Amino acid sequence: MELTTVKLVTIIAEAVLEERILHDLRQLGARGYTIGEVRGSGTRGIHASEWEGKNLRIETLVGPEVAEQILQHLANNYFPYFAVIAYATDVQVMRGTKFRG
Amino acid sequence: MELTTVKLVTIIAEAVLEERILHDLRQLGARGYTIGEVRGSGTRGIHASEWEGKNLRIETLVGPEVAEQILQHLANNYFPYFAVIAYATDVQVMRGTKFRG
Amino acid sequence: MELTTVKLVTIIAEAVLEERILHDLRQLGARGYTIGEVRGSGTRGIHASEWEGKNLRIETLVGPEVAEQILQHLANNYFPYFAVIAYATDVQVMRGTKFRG
Amino acid sequence: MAIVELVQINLLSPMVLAFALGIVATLVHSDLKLPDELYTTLSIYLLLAIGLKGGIALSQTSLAAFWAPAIATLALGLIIPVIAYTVARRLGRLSIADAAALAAHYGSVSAVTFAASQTFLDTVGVRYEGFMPALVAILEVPAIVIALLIAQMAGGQQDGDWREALRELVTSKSILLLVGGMIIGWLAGPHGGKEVAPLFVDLFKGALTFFLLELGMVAARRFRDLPSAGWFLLGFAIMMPVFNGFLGVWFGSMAGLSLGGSTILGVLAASASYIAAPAAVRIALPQANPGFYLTAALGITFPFNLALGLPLYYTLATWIIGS
Amino acid sequence: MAIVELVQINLLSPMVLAFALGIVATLVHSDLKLPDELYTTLSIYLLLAIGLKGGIALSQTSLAAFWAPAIATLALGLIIPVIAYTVARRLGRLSIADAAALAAHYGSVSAVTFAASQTFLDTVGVRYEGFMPALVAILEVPAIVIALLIAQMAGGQQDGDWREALRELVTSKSILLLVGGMIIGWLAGPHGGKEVAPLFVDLFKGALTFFLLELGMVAARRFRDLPSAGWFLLGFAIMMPVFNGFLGVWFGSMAGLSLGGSTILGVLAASASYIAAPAAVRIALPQANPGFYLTAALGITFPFNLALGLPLYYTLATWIIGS
Amino acid sequence: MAIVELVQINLLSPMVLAFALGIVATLVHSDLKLPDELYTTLSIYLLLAIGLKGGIALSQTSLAAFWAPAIATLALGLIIPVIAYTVARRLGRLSIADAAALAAHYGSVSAVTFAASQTFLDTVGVRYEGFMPALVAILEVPAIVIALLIAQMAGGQQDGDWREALRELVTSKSILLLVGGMIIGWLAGPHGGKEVAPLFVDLFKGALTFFLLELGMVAARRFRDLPSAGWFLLGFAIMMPVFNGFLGVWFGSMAGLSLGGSTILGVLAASASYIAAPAAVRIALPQANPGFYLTAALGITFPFNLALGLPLYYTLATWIIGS
Ligand SMILES: Nc1ncnc2c1ncn2[C@@H]1O[C@H](COP(=O)(O)O)[C@@H](O)[C@H]1O
Ligand SMILES: Nc1ncnc2c1ncn2[C@@H]1O[C@H](COP(=O)(O)O)[C@@H](O)[C@H]1O
Ligand SMILES: Nc1ncnc2c1ncn2[C@@H]1O[C@H](COP(=O)(O)O)[C@@H](O)[C@H]1O
Ligand code: NA
Ligand code: NA
Ligand code: NA
Repeated sequence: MELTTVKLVTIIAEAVLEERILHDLRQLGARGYTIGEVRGSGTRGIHASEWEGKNLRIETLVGPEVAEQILQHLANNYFPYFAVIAYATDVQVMRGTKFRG
Repeated sequence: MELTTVKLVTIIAEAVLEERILHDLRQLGARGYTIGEVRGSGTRGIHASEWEGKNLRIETLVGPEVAEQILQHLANNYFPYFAVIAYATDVQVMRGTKFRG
Repeated sequence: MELTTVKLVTIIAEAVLEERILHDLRQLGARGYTIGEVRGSGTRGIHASEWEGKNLRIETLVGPEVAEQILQHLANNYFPYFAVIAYATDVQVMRGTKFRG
Repeated sequence: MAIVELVQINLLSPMVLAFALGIVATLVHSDLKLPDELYTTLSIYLLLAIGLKGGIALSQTSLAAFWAPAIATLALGLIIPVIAYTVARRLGRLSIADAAALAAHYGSVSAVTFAASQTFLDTVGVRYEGFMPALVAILEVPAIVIALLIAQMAGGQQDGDWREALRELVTSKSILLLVGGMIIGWLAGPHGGKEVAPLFVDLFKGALTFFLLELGMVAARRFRDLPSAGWFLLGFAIMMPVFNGFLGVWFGSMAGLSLGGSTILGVLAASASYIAAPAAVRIALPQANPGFYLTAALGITFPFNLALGLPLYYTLATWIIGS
Repeated sequence: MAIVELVQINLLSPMVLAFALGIVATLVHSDLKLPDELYTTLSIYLLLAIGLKGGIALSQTSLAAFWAPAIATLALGLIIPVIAYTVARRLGRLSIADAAALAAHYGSVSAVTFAASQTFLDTVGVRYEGFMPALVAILEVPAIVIALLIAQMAGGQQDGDWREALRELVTSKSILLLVGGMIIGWLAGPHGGKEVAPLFVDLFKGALTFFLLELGMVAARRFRDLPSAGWFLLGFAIMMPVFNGFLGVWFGSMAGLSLGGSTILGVLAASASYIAAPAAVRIALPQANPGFYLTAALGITFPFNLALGLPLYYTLATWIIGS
Repeated sequence: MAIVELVQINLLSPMVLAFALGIVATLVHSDLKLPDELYTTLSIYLLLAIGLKGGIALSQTSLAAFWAPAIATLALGLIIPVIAYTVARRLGRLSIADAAALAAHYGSVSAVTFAASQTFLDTVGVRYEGFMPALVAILEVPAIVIALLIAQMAGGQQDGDWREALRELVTSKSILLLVGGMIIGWLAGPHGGKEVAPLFVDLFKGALTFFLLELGMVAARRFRDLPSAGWFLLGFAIMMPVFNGFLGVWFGSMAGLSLGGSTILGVLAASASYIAAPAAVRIALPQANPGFYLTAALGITFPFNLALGLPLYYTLATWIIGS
């Protein structure tokens, strides 16, 4: 088996958004996700999650086009009002088809 | 000190596999690891860990050959039956020798 | 909006260092950070955090120069005595200015 | 008792002192940090315990006396948000979203303030109706809905997802645990209740003390936003509860509630939600500034009610009803 | 008492009602979520408390009466998995791995079902031997080992790491806490026991209630797999416990256990493991489908035993032994 | 009572047995693992409960008898680290940093060992002054400061950030909860105390048992470092507590403490910190090897004090004071 390259998209978002973001990811074609609980701070002030103490770190492995769409979607629908950031990077996996589809 | 490039291998696996995977990583030449608790879902259905609510996110910094071997090993021994995914990416570190050996 | 590339610096450090490292990151020009709790082991023996069971995984998105400085700073001030590792990688983001400054 | 005396009794209760300790811990930058999981566990425990006790009480008390207070409570849930919104818009010149957000928080209710009021009355030795937790459940949701509708009509929130917000409201854990706990208590009755009393009754005040230690730290973290909040918010976060508290006591007395019951309804009206409301508002009114409504509800109103509000609303009740 | 009456008593206990509330929470997609750490803490607490109480009881009761029940229990642990495997293979036409996995789960035991049965008998007012927790420990492991051996011999699991699985079994936290707790209780005796009773005895039923709230949510999440599970699994997950329950009560009565003791041994035999077995099976029989054995043990058998099984096995015992 | 008898009583207490169970769990590589959040919660609970009980006691006892013991305790906090440092340097030939680190740990105090000593005396039926928790607070910080100063002067730690370390020391959660709890207990008094007693008093010993289960696992993990630690550390970790224990009992008796009070002061002096000290030392003396001081304090001294120290220091006290 040789390695293929897919995109790893990482999203840091306040916890209240979990369901909505996961729903959007499915819509945009992500086949799976991994969530970890984190905390942090950035340029924005406090956000509702803060006093509940949690942000979420959502990772999803997808093909390059889907990755692009996810970042676009987040920038349009979440960046304006929510404490959300996202970034993408290339990673090598076995069986890229599982994620690229 | 200047930067050298090593491989960061990330493994998402159900919690019951912790000991076995860490053992395998040592065997394959990894000098250390970092574990975070996560949850998630993918193409496979439920897995034993699910109702215990946890997956593990295991990261290890290694040289390129070792990285290749780890991915191969996981693909052969875990992918068939276990809820496990893994991916590798290049990262820059100081003192690559600590990880490359 | 098109994608720009910034550096993602990841630091694994024992929990007692949280305040000091975050302070240093601000000094060096980081605009934000994300922290997750992890555990792990490496070449060094035990460290104070171990029996408290926690390491921290600190991520910060910064410009390339700042990233370089952070890694240098950590190598000089923490590597000698503390259980700390750090690595940097390129990631694509929307609105790089938020992080690059 | 004179109000000074009541305030003193209240301030020297372990719960209020633990809240103060939490504030101190944050101000001196102590490394004290309660695990988030403990916070979640305690809030689940408190809501369930409140419901259980209420349900057991309901299983013994006739509901004849229940309808009037229920309607009075519902009325409060409809009126208060409208008043709060108008005040915030007219006097405070706040944006539609910020005003509606405040209306949602002050119209809804804080279960912990409710629990503290029960403990306060127990200490003072004043009895109250057993079905009060049912009123908490009744008061929690409507005000939030009203506030979101107002914002909706005022056209201030095309970005929010308010259907989603409503669905989450009625299935929110606070409602589920309160109502669920009441049903369990009502079905299990005093006998079944006795089996779980050591956990859900005997430990209640201790758990509340622990929880307030954490809330003190949370509230103190909001303090640093006070300067940026401005005078209006400060005034609003103190005057609004007092006004609502008076309204609650008054409605309660008219609905035939006892002295203790009217006091508690006053406390419910005066309290500002910080569990159900923030989550709902965050999703339905994202453009509302959390630094604004959280600071008001958690940073000012909650401490005020806990320290001075409880004795104050009780005194109001003694005036209106006469003890 | 008539069985209907017993069922009613059982269904109206806070524990069963909390389980139901957990199911509802999941079905209405509530945001209620107990922290995993609370779940872990409660399971550790329950196992340790069960062991402690058993150990203290052991320190007072003569062991003369213990051997016969111990052997009867061991026999159950050897027989049940063989029967379960055969049924699953012959009637269910399941793969070797899936059949062996079911055998491991139904041969082993659920400590929480055991705890619920004690509470049930306490409520009904039936006494039972103090050494029952020892039987839980005896019944937990053997069946899992047998099931893995069967799979091994049938050549169904060259991929699994069954030595590792065995090692982990005997050092598993449930065994360690049960046996460890018993030894502590046995050594500390009633006097030492009294010191920790407020935590490990008085709070037990409350903690169990809390735990069942979580288990209700877990079980309900398994419901969505029911359709795909098919009729055989549904039948198996209800008939197998009833059969095993009868077997347990029968063996118990023959071993000279009291009415209460025989009832509990019936419950132990009928219950399906969901702590020790899933972990062991996952490692030793990875190709067995967890959606299958978890759905059967957690989604069907556990609720069935909790709601109807307890009164049923008790009634069986009254028939066989006569109350 | 003969010391053998006391040791036996002590070893058979649920707390010590739970500690032993924790050790076993680690040695057999059990999958038992208490959530970190539970560990944190329990340590917060224990510190707060110790403070509360002390504060309530203080609110009733006259402080006249308090000053002498307070000064005696302070003296211990200044003398012990100097002795410990000298021993570690001269006899042990340790580096300045390692010697100072040990001095900080053995000069400071372990709140859990203190709690265990209270439980031990309760079991034996020996009474002690109510203000002992205040002495814990007094003894905790000074020794650490002294040790850091020694290292500073000896020029051993240009790398450390010792101002930061000091700031964190005085605001550390152990000090905050101990002192805060005492103030709360003192202000709320017996009446307010009664309200939270079910949580903070009745459950104390049970919670302590739970905590010691975890500490047993932690201590056992340190065992594997014992070989590399060498003979000096082993001797130091056992002889130093005995010497300090004697010193504590002696100072206590001179300060007019009762038999029980002197015993406890002995325990405080003998105990080695593993909450405040490690954190402070890690930051101020990074070049000190944690495998060294943690192994000594947690892996050797704590188990020694818990198992043998308590009865030993009590016996010393009976000799010096006479029961
Ligand atoms: N596309 C994906 N992106 C991120 N994480 C994934 C993805 N697919 C699977 N995972 C993670 O890997 C675990 C096992 O995946 P699976 O074997 O596909 O069920 C899931 O629980 C997720 O945590
Ligand atoms: N090769 C590695 N890969 C991933 N994480 C590592 C590695 N080496 C060390 N770490 C992490 O860094 C921490 C400190 O490492 P060390 O200073 O080598 O003990 C460990 O506890 C691990 O969490
Ligand atoms: N530069 C950054 N590096 C890493 N994480 C960040 C950065 N900026 C923001 N974040 C994360 O994104 C969340 C929201 O950021 P913000 O909207 O800027 O407040 C913060 O709570 C952080 O967890
Ligand atoms: Na209100
Ligand atoms: Na069984
Ligand atoms: Na000491």
